[in-house]
Amino acid sequence: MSDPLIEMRGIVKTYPGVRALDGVDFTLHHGEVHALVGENGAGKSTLIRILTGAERRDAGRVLLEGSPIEPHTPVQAQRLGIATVYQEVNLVPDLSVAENIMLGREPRKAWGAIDRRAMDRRAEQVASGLGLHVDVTQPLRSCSIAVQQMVAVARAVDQKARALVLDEPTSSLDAGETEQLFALVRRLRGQGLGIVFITHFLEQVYEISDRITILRGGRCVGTHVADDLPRLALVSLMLGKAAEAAATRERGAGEVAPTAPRRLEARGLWRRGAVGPLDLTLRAGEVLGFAGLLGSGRSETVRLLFGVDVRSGGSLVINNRPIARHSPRRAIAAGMALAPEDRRAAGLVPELSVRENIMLAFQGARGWARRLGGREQNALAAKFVQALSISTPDLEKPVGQLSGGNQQKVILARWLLMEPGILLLDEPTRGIDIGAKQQIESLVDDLRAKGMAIIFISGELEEVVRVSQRIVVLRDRRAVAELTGADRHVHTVMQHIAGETGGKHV
Amino acid sequence: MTAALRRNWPLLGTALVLVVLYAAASLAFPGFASLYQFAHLFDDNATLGLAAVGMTFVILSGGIDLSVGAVIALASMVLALLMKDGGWSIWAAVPAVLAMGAALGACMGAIIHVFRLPPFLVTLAGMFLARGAALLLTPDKRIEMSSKAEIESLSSVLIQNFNLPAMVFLAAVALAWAALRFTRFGRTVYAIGSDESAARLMGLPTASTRIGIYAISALCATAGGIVQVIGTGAGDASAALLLELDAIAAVVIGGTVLAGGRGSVIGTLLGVLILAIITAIPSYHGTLNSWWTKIAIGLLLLVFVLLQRLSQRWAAGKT
Amino acid sequence: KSTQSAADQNGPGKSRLVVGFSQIGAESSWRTAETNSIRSEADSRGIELKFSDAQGKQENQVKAITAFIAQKVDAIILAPKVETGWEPSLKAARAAGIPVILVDRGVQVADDTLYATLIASDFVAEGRMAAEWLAKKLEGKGNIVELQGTPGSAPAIDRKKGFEQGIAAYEGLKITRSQTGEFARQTGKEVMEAFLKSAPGEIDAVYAHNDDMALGAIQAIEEAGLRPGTDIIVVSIDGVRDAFDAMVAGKLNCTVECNPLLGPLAFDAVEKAVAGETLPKWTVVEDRVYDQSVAAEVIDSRKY
Amino acid sequence: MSSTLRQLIWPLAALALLLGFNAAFHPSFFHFQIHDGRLSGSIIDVLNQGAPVLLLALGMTLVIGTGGIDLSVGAIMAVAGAVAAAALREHAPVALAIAAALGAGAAAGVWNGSLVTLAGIPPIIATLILMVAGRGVAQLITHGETLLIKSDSAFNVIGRGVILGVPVPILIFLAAALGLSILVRLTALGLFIEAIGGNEQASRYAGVRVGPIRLAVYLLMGVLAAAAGLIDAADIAAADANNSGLYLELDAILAVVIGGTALTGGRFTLLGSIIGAIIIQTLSTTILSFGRNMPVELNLVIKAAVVLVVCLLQSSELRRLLTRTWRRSQ
Ligand SMILES: Nc1ncnc2c1ncn2[C@@H]1O[C@H](COP(=O)(O)OP(=O)(O)OP(=O)(O)O)[C@@H](O)[C@H]1O
Ligand SMILES: Nc1ncnc2c1ncn2[C@@H]1O[C@H](COP(=O)(O)OP(=O)(O)OP(=O)(O)O)[C@@H](O)[C@H]1O
Ligand SMILES: [Mg+2]
Ligand SMILES: [Mg+2]
Repeated sequence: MSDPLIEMRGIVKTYPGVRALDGVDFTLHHGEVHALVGENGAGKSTLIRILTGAERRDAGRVLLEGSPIEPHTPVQAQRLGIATVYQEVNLVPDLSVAENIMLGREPRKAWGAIDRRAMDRRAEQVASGLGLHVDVTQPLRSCSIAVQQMVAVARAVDQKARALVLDEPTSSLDAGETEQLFALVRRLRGQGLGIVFITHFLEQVYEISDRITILRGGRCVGTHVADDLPRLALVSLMLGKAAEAAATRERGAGEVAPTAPRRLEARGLWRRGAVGPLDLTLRAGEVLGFAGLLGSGRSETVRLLFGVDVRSGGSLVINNRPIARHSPRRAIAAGMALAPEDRRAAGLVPELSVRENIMLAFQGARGWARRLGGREQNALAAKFVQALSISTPDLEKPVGQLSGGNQQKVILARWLLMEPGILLLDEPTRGIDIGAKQQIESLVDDLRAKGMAIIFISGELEEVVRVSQRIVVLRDRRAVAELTGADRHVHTVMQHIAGETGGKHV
Repeated sequence: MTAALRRNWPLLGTALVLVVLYAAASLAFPGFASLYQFAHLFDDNATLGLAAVGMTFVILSGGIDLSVGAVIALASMVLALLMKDGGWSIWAAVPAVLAMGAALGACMGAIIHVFRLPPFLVTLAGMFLARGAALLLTPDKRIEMSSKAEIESLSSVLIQNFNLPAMVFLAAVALAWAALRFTRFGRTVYAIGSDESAARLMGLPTASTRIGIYAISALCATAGGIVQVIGTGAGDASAALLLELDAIAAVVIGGTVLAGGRGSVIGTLLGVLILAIITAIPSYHGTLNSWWTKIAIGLLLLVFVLLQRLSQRWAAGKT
Repeated sequence: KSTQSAADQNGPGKSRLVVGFSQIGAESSWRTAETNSIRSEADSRGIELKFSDAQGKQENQVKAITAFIAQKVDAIILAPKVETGWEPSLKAARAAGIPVILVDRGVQVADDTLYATLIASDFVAEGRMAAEWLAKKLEGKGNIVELQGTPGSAPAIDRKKGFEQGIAAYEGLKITRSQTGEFARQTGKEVMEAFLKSAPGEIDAVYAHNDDMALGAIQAIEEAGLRPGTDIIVVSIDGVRDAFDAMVAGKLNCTVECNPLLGPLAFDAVEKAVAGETLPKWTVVEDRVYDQSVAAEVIDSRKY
Repeated sequence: MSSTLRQLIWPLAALALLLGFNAAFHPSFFHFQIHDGRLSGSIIDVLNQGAPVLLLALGMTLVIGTGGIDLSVGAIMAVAGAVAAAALREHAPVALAIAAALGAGAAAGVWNGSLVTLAGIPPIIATLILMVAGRGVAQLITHGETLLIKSDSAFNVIGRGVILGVPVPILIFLAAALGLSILVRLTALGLFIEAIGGNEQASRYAGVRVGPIRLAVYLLMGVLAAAAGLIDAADIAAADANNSGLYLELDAILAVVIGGTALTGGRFTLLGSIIGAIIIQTLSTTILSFGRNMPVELNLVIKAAVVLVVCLLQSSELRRLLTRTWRRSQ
């Protein structure tokens, strides 16, 4: 057998206070899709960053087709044939789509000037080859995240790569787009590329990958052929314990009594160019799920409810109090909380500590003059760090240095501390490992049982169905259906999302 | 077509304001619309214009360069010193001074890049250094050389009221435009300003580009200093005090976003002309005390920035 | 006459003279007095004055001259910030047939027909007068510290030169320290503080290139526990109102007047130049020495 | 606490180096004497003359903490001095003159803050407007002249007075520093400033009053700048609209950065900025006290070197590079 495409041996990487990788081995063959899975903070992204030269290893060897390589920068890795799409989209939003695909490899005229027309043409070809039909001259920032993600793949693919690394490429793609991407991945595999694929969606792992490597706590706990590894076994490898609960969770409890107090009521709520008009009622002790395709307006709806965006019309009543001029502060004062979808941009203050991030909203509501004492802060923060099992060495660690899942939990802690009557959760489980996901789901259940009213958004239909009593389906920025009781089936929801329900729209 | 229009809206807005300002001044003040005054908008502001062209690169990359005024002064002193005391010919002295300026800028760029220090600080240090060096060069802080025949012959070049400084300025604008639009270097400048870590991960040469950006800025400032010597026949260590702020204002008025990534050197040209008109108006008005001039410039800057904000919001609302 | 049409445009019906005045700035009370003198003189003669303040920058003065030429004014009064760099502007003015009258400082040009006349004090003479007064006061012996004006400016260079010429005759007089106080009160004070610290008890007199710096130095002396005017003699140049106040209070010993009231002289020159007369290249403004003995008498007659 | 100390170690080292230099070459630098019941000596001078920059640096720390910057503080100083002198000339009581000046500073701060928060103009441009126009306003008030304050006016105590042997400017600075430290750390203001500087959008989502806090910070800055302007005017018993506070904004910003607060906002340290300002003032005093052997312009060059060195020492990148070469050489 010929040399494997990539071989990593005994990779070690320590950050101040954390051993992110501890002697990890990883092998990628030609023409395989190799999934890399593990809980949040297991070290997946770190391993990838070392492979692609974005980070230096402390120890270990990396071999490319048998010969040792030492890429110091992503460029060097790229020259060696290792192309990467990073976890957070890494493109240049102000330049055009075409430039983002071609930057660094632009076709040039005889005297060195960039041939912009040829560049646009070439980019157009590459994009449409991947089934991406966009105006390549528009600035990337005017494209949706999904399109941006596809552009990133297009860029990587167009570089004569031998190995392609995809770090959570699907976390913001909808089913159709994911399928498109997978078709592309299969095609590339057929051409002999080795593909490393990182995701938290187990379905996708099984759908696309040939082999699976599992990381846990910075160590490699096994590499298996996908077909030989039952899901349950995979999950228990990831978690390090038998995790039957993950597979066997029951669908959420039944309907809420119509007599339960109304926590939130929206009538004809809309925002120009964004969502609505929308009628919505949310009662104490229920979880209302939002289902819909990417861009269907779920996030915009909760942003409108929380007062981040200004509404163009309609009325909103929170806890029986009509809200005229809305803002996040008013929403919070009325007992509402929002864990936003984009936690890096809208959730965390990365350089502040875990404690400070947890206390921020609480202190914000108290005002600047009434600072909570240091001891109380520590006690409260510690309580929630424990309750949500946030893994951090201490309360003073800058939150930016935690892994994605733990960051999400810090935001949840911030809001749970406020004991809100209404909790808006926008993709709280995105990019989060199975264990944490399960914790969050059962947390939602507990909170509901205690009488909280919750709106829950997730890209994963099964999850929405699992946790919600009622599901509102959004399509093209409007609510098109409301499903309760036995209608809450993945299949029914999908039919509504697809608009195949015989035209009876709500 | 409309998409292209919308994308270029900030630039069009600036152009519109410029036209309105020019028309209003021409109507209000006799003589303002003359070709003579028009040409001198470029002539008299060539040094500022050159500095602003260099500043455009820096701001597009998300940085800032506070050293340009001091570099102008240093360049003018060194040029005068080389020619007067060193007896160099202008054809030897100019390239030498340009090389010195570019090297100084490159050093700042390298420090900014390698040590990840904020440009504001590094160039502030550069400003102190260059200004200090210029002042220390001679006890008189000024080197007169108007009698030099070479300088005189250059300062009397005139084409249609446009003199050499104006031509150098316009040539720099044209070069910068082409460089930003049609070279990899130029596109990398935008990429760095838009998202530096992305640019790095995309394999773009961020180090050499960043160094190049600051070298270009200092190079333009140096050219500004040379042009100043040609225009005034002297090296002046206290020339161009705080000129960097005018240059930044011109770039921002020209629609280039301070955060980087968006803007153009054409906008900068328009911005320089707007500032030029604003500073010319008091001489036409003729009764403003200096304090009123300062207040008026401040207010005009305010009005301008507010208009620009409004137009940005309007454009954002449209998309 | 070529300027006739422009004058018609500017003044409806009658042909008022239009004169552009490019002033350096308003950095000292001396300069403000000069500005006011020129403005009020223009008013009283019915001349329309286009006033432009360059805020201390030669670039702005060049722009102002451009604007004056484009407006086709009848004459330009220029108080040049520095001596060089005026050739292109002056040539353009001459090409447009506009005479230029320089006030308070000269320019260096190869061709002195580029300007009509210079109306200014003799800075070298001022420095010399200050030196002579001080030599007499100190009886030819003592350590002097000097607060220089803005480096490179004509008054700073000439007042230093004149003073050095003046004390050269006295072997006992020495300038022990000399540093720039930028013509500013605060800087003058700071530099004087440093002088007092570094050479305590060794300073007999202060020579300041302008009154503002002298007033700063006086405060520094007082804060060091000494009596200005008695323990340390203070001499300066300009003769602004504040200086006379300080002399009456006994804190300043002497100031050499540098007359800023150039308005009448300037507009006499303007009118002659517009009429086509030739003028002397330098109209010297007469300056006087004032000391404590006369300060109280003349203080009420001071206009600035 | 130890992390604060680690943050301050390099600025402190730079200050120690500077003082060491003085000790070696200029021993009288450390002499103290009591003169007419007034403590004097170079160290006292540093603090006394540095009081305006120290006050500016305090405010600038907060402004930079929110991710902003204020270029207009020098101009605000000039306005405040002019207002006070003009009021005194109209025979206003001293207290009223001071209040008017501080009020003018507050108004200037609100102006800046409004441009930043309400109009959304980037701080560097928003404050550039007042930097240009403010000096004009000051000149408008003084009519371009240097407005004298009667040398026996009680007002001048602010600049020259002595209480218990300590010059009043130093006392004003100490009071401001103490007051501000309390305000920032014993209330939640510090947390909010750091949150806004760290991530404005997230702060807004968390219900922090971003606008009012920004505004308050610029207002505080304005008042502190006015106080600095009052000291400056009282020091020379005159309001000099042209020169008061000229270029001091740059010194203040430098002080903050040398002290270890990042220009990008977020984490800030008042103590660091104080050390930074003292470093800057010590530099000028050192050079001035060397007299004619050292041209004043050298100050600029040395300042440049200090800025670079301190920033480099604080740069984690340099430390990374150094450890790597060190490890390689092993
Ligand atoms: N720059 C850094 N500084 C300090 N610690 C870091 C840094 N980057 C990562 N870590 C730590 O290294 C560990 C591994 O992080 P990594 O990002 O590789 O996890 P991951 O498996 O990709 O998780 P996720 O699924 O949440 O993305 C985590 O404990 C994280 O806190
Ligand atoms: N694929 C897409 N094509 C075009 N526009 C899109 C796309 N995806 C998102 N958008 C735009 O982004 C806006 C925000 O969508 P929003 O985030 O509310 O949707 P969502 O249902 O919450 O999706 P997500 O799953 O990403 O959170 C939409 O109004 C839409 O204009
Ligand atoms: Mg990751
Ligand atoms: Mg969403």
